[in-house]
Amino acid sequence: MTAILEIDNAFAGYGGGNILRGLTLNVEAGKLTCLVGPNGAGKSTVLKVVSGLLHPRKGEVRFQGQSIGKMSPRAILMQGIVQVPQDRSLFSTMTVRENVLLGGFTLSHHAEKEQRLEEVMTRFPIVRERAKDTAGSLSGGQQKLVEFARAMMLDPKLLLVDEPSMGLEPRVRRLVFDTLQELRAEGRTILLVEQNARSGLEIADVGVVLERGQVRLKGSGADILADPSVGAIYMGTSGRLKTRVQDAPAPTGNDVIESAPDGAS
Amino acid sequence: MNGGLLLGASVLGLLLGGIYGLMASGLALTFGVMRVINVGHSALVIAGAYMSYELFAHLHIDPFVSLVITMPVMFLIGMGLEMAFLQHLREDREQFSVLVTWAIALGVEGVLGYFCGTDLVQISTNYANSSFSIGGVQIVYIYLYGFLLGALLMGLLALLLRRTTFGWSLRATVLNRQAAQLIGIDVAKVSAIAFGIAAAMAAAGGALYGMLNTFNPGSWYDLIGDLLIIIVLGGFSSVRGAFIASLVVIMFQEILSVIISPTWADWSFFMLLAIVLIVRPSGFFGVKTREA
Amino acid sequence: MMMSVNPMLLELDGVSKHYGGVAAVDLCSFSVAERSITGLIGPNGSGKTTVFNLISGFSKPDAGQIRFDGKVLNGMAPGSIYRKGVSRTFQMARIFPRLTALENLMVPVRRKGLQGLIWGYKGVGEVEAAREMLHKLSASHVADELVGRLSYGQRRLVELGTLMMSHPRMVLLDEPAAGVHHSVLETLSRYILDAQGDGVTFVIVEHNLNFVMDICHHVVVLDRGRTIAEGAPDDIVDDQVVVDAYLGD
Amino acid sequence: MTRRLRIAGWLLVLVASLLFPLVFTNPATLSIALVTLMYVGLASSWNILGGFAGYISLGISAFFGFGGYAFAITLHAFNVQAGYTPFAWLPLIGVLTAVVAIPLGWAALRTRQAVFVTVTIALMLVIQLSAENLVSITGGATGYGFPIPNWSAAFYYKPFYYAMLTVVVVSIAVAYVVRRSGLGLGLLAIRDDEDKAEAIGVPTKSYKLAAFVISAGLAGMIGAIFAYSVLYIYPQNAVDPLISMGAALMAFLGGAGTLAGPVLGALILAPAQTELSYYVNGQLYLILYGALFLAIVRLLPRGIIPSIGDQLRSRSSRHVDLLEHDGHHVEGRVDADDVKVMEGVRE
Amino acid sequence: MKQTFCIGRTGAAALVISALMVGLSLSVVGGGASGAASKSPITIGVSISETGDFSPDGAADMNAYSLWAQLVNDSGGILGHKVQMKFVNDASSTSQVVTNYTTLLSKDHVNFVFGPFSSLLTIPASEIAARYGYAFVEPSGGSQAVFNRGLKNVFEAEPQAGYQDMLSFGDWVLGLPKSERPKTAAYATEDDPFIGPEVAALQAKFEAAGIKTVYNKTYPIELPSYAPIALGVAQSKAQVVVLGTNLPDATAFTQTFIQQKYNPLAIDYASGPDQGTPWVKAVGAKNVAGTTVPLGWLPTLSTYQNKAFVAAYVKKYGGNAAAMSTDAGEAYSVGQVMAQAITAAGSLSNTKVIAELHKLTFKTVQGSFAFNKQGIPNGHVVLGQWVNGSLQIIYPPAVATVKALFPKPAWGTK
Repeated sequence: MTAILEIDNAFAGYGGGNILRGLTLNVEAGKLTCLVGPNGAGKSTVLKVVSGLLHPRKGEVRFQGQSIGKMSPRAILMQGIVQVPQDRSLFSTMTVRENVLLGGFTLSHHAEKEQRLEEVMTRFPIVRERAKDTAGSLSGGQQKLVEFARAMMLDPKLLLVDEPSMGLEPRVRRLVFDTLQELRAEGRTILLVEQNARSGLEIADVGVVLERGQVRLKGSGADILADPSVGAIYMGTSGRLKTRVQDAPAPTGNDVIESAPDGAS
Repeated sequence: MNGGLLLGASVLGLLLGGIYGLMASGLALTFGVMRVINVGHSALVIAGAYMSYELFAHLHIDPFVSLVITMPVMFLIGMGLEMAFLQHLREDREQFSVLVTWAIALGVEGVLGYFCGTDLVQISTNYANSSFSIGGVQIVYIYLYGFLLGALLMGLLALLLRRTTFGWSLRATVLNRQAAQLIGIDVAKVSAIAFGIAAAMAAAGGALYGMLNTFNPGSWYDLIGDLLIIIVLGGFSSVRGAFIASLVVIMFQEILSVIISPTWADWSFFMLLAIVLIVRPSGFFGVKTREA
Repeated sequence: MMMSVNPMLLELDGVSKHYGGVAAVDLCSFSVAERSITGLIGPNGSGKTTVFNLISGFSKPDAGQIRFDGKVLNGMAPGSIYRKGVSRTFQMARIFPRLTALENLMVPVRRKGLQGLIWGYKGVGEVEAAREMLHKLSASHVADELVGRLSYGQRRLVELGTLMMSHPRMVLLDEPAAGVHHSVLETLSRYILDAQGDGVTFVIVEHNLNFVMDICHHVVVLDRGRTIAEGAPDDIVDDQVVVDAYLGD
Repeated sequence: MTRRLRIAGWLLVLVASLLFPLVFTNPATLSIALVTLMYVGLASSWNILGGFAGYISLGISAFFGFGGYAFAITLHAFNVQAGYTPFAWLPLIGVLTAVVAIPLGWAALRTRQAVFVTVTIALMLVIQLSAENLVSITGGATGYGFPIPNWSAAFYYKPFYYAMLTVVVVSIAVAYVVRRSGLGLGLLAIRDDEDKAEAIGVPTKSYKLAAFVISAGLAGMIGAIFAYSVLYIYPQNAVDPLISMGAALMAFLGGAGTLAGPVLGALILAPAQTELSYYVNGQLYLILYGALFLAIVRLLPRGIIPSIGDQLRSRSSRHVDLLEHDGHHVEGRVDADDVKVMEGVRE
Repeated sequence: MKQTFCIGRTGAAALVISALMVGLSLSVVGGGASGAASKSPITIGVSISETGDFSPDGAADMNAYSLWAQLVNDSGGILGHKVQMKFVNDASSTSQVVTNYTTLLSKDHVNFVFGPFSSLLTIPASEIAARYGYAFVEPSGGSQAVFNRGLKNVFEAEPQAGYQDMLSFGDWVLGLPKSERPKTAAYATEDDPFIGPEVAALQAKFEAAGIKTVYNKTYPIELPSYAPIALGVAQSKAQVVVLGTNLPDATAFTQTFIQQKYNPLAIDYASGPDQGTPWVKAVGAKNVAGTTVPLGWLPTLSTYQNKAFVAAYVKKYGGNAAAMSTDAGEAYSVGQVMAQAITAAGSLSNTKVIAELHKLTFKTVQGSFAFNKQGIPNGHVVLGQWVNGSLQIIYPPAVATVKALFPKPAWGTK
């Protein structure tokens, strides 16, 4: 098991409070790790900490053994970590081609850019088809695909994907998850944050459930999906459902990290 | 009213409008990229005018030729000013930027006064008064050259923005600062360069201003009001809007000047502004901007 | 403690809202009884906040009708809807950060005439009312603190207090429990129940189902902008359709 | 600072200003004091809109100038004799300026932030242009004279000083009343979050207009006294952009949005500006003044009073406890800039 | 003329030049230098607009004033006192000019004050001087508003009150043989406190003599372009053009006329052609011929001490005589008037000096004149015209140095 990314006892947040409260998490190379958890659990914050938009107050973030906790977003990008953000992040009045080429902004050689663009266009035909259209004229799902394409310009060693299904219709959502699955099949390392737990966990090698800034459960995607307590955590009814959860079989054989009792009721 | 006079005034207004557009476009650019209201922009115009003047007076370099010197120099000065005084602004950026750029303008005025004196000067080339006639309208070369230079530089700016990687990163920064950061664009550097470009445009505008007007270091006060109103009319952060607005406003003014009176023409900026404020606060030509 | 006998205060009738081809709210219909606490739940992106925006006038519906107390709200400005007695909170507690908690609470107090304008706002019972409100919210100790310096949970309390100062008939709470510490949550539930007892109607968008189960009389479940289930809290939580909607398809 | 200490401080300043002309009798000192008071008043009235509501105006000298012209023209029209009687007309000038400010404010306040700043600059230019072009009323570029009071050189500034002091006290009192009133609370709410304020029933449009008009009326009276003291008004001295910038900068230096901030800022900066101009070569003066500007914005971005307030607050550990009390934040939605704003300027 | 001046440099420059000045000054005044050092110096305060709206003229005033002080000192001072100038900056601001003069008078206790450049600043400043009973001689605040205020201490050190300046052009034109006399005139005037009345007076004179007005516009000072008005003048095809201009708009009008190939018979400017080199540079040497302007002072005049003044000025500040601005001559005259008044009064008392100012006839580089009760000078302004590459006097005939060019040569022909 080779951890490409290690987050060790990280605390991070905004203003006075911490959202990540001693989070420890490893992401293994070549696998798709899916972070799920209720609103406010700290999923997106994990991505912000990794991509350098937010610096951890305490704890370590290491990528390929090197500490990146204090690096700028640009420096982290140069390390090979690329994020596909949650909000629509294409530059709407620029063309699709321009948007995708901008993904290779940090590449210094023109030829390299063109070559990457060629590869990306093969991988994402939509880019070639709509190259000259402005990004704003694309549908939500198409925009998401172009965002993926843009991220692939740098051939990332670690791809961070933040809630890709947000605001998309089910059919289109499917398309996005198919794409993620294909990327996973190509052997890419992906850290996915997803509110839609089933869709996310279905395609994940590793599933991680966050609650209140800590890892609550970790296991294979399928195991987590099958774990009845996830539903409870997710719906914020873990306290109420505790009796029922106890009847269910305990999570199997994975390194489950139990958080402190939350006493929510 | 004399038709020839009207036509003459319209042509003049169009040409002069191009020159004002050149000056106003830098102002719109800095606001778009940095959310900075650069009230010192006209001081940079005057600084550019002085550079051209000095090069012309002492080394006899034609002001159009000396642009290859003044524009890069002003570009560097602009970048330096941005990095020294504007980059650190965070809180209430738009409003604090007024104070900061005002202070910069005072400093520029002081430095110009110290080195160049406060006498009124003008860049008087030997072709300053030449003109030719088309259909009874005298076209003055210097206005025509000025307009062509304005159009050329605006074209180059458009090319820069559309065709170069830097231009893309600049537009990306205008459109979505955080997403730009996430793809590795150094938005601080982009801002500094954008300010530098605005300063270089100001230098070109200054050379033209200096050929058409007498000026001294305090002339920037006269200019900034007009430029600010132009960019409000143009939608504030739109470079194209600023250019179109200045064509329209200056033409309007010149025409009013001959058909009613110069005194009334002077009100035209404010009349247009009042109409815009009442009818369409987002500006005549701009798309609705977030800040309005 | 169902109160189905009460007349319907709020009615949504086939309301739709599209954003660039995506239907955020799609032919959504439900009703809220007067003096009830209704939970509006559903997975992320199911259109809950959009529904709030439509009711409170922050966005305009493309189709359908929203009625409050029998009157159509469609197309009214937020200020006018507010004056009809409909108040709302925001996901990101929107407070006035550079005012104290007490001052925040006094912002919406209606003042009549010139005297009401220039008279010190700290006079004539206003302060007492605001202090009492803070007391009810167990936030008396932060009365004179700048709200920008308070914790998130406390800000939410202040935000709610601010709304309640103008005696609304109906309050829309957008995720009041998200990211809020449990002690604050208890205060919040207690306060909402008290206020409901005094005749205020609540609609609550919330992910924390414990919170919803504890205080709501009626629960409406949205998925992809449609009402997929409706009923008593205990029925809803066991409904497989709801669980499926939550965990995704 | 306790309330009692604060009242004592204000009283001390008031008594000191009342006694000032009796102690420092030199007319040169008094003329500087007069200019200083003028800026104290301008900065305080600027603060009602700029500080409380967060609408930064750079056009206050529009109303300063309008007041001056209105005063000169009124005195002439009613054939008011020089001396003390003109001062009795000041309230009328204030009202007149305020009335004129209503339509101007209505149009200008349709915009926000950057555009508003720009529009106020335009407003200033419009008033100046009117003064130049409405020759039959204003005397055009030639300007307009005041009746000359028959006061000795040694005495001359005293009546103006006390008249100005009266208006300044009124300005600060008005600012105080506004700050404590429902109007003031509404304005502060507008500064923090205008849309939310609107949504919970604050009549934002009328409140902003009220602040604009009050601020203009006070500036008008101040301009009237100033113009009378120099006995002559013309477009450039009536509507001077440097006066607008000066008032705004002084308010920022002391702390915009606080009551004492603009007063303190003006007390420091106005005499400094006058002395600097007197003793320093003109070009160096400009450079120094600009540098001072930059230093203030850089070192004290929130002004003196709020910075002191921060110092005091950070000594008491109380608010830290508050923050730790419950550390949960909603995920990812608070961004760093919000927090900055939230911790922003306040008394 | 690109010097920025500060007080420190004045001293340094004075040292360098003073040796050269001794011989010259002895020839001008002769003797009286002994014992000068034993008396306390006469201090004279002036507020100068080093920046802002009035700054273009500030430098010339300051140069001329300090040169005057230097020349006076080299010749032994006034009544045996050395003269010491105190310059302070007002940045063109009224509040500052008021503070400055109040400080000069009540704190620095200067013996005398000189006026600032513009009448807009002159009026508030003169009020202060009046309050302190000081004489207030000023170089160029010639507006009626200055004299209408009933002050007894204000004197304009020019041969003729500013607002009558342009009448000499009228006298010249109307003095032409009837057959040559133009029939139509166009007027364009900036909305300026001084120039407006000048042009109005001239227009009245022309209309009374039957010269038809075919174009008449007043325009605001700050316009993006003066060209539309200039176009209007050109299209009117008036035979005579009267322009109430300063240098910037004078230049702009002339350029447009050249561009439009419009050649009137005569063209008179309120100001512009009198600015020396800047005028030539602005419109081009081949276009200046025939432009006329009223003149209070010229470097070439053979008036009292003018040669010495011009020589010393050029020596001290560089450039050449033709480049000197009229402002310099006007400011220098202020010093001459004051020196003569003080000498005649035999005292540093301002009351006595004011009495002398009302009585005496003064010899200045601008010629001789006396003041009436209001302080208005009674001399006459001459009419200047650019002829053969230099500015010459063409009217009145008694002092004319060259034959006038009429009609004006076409643009670019000389």
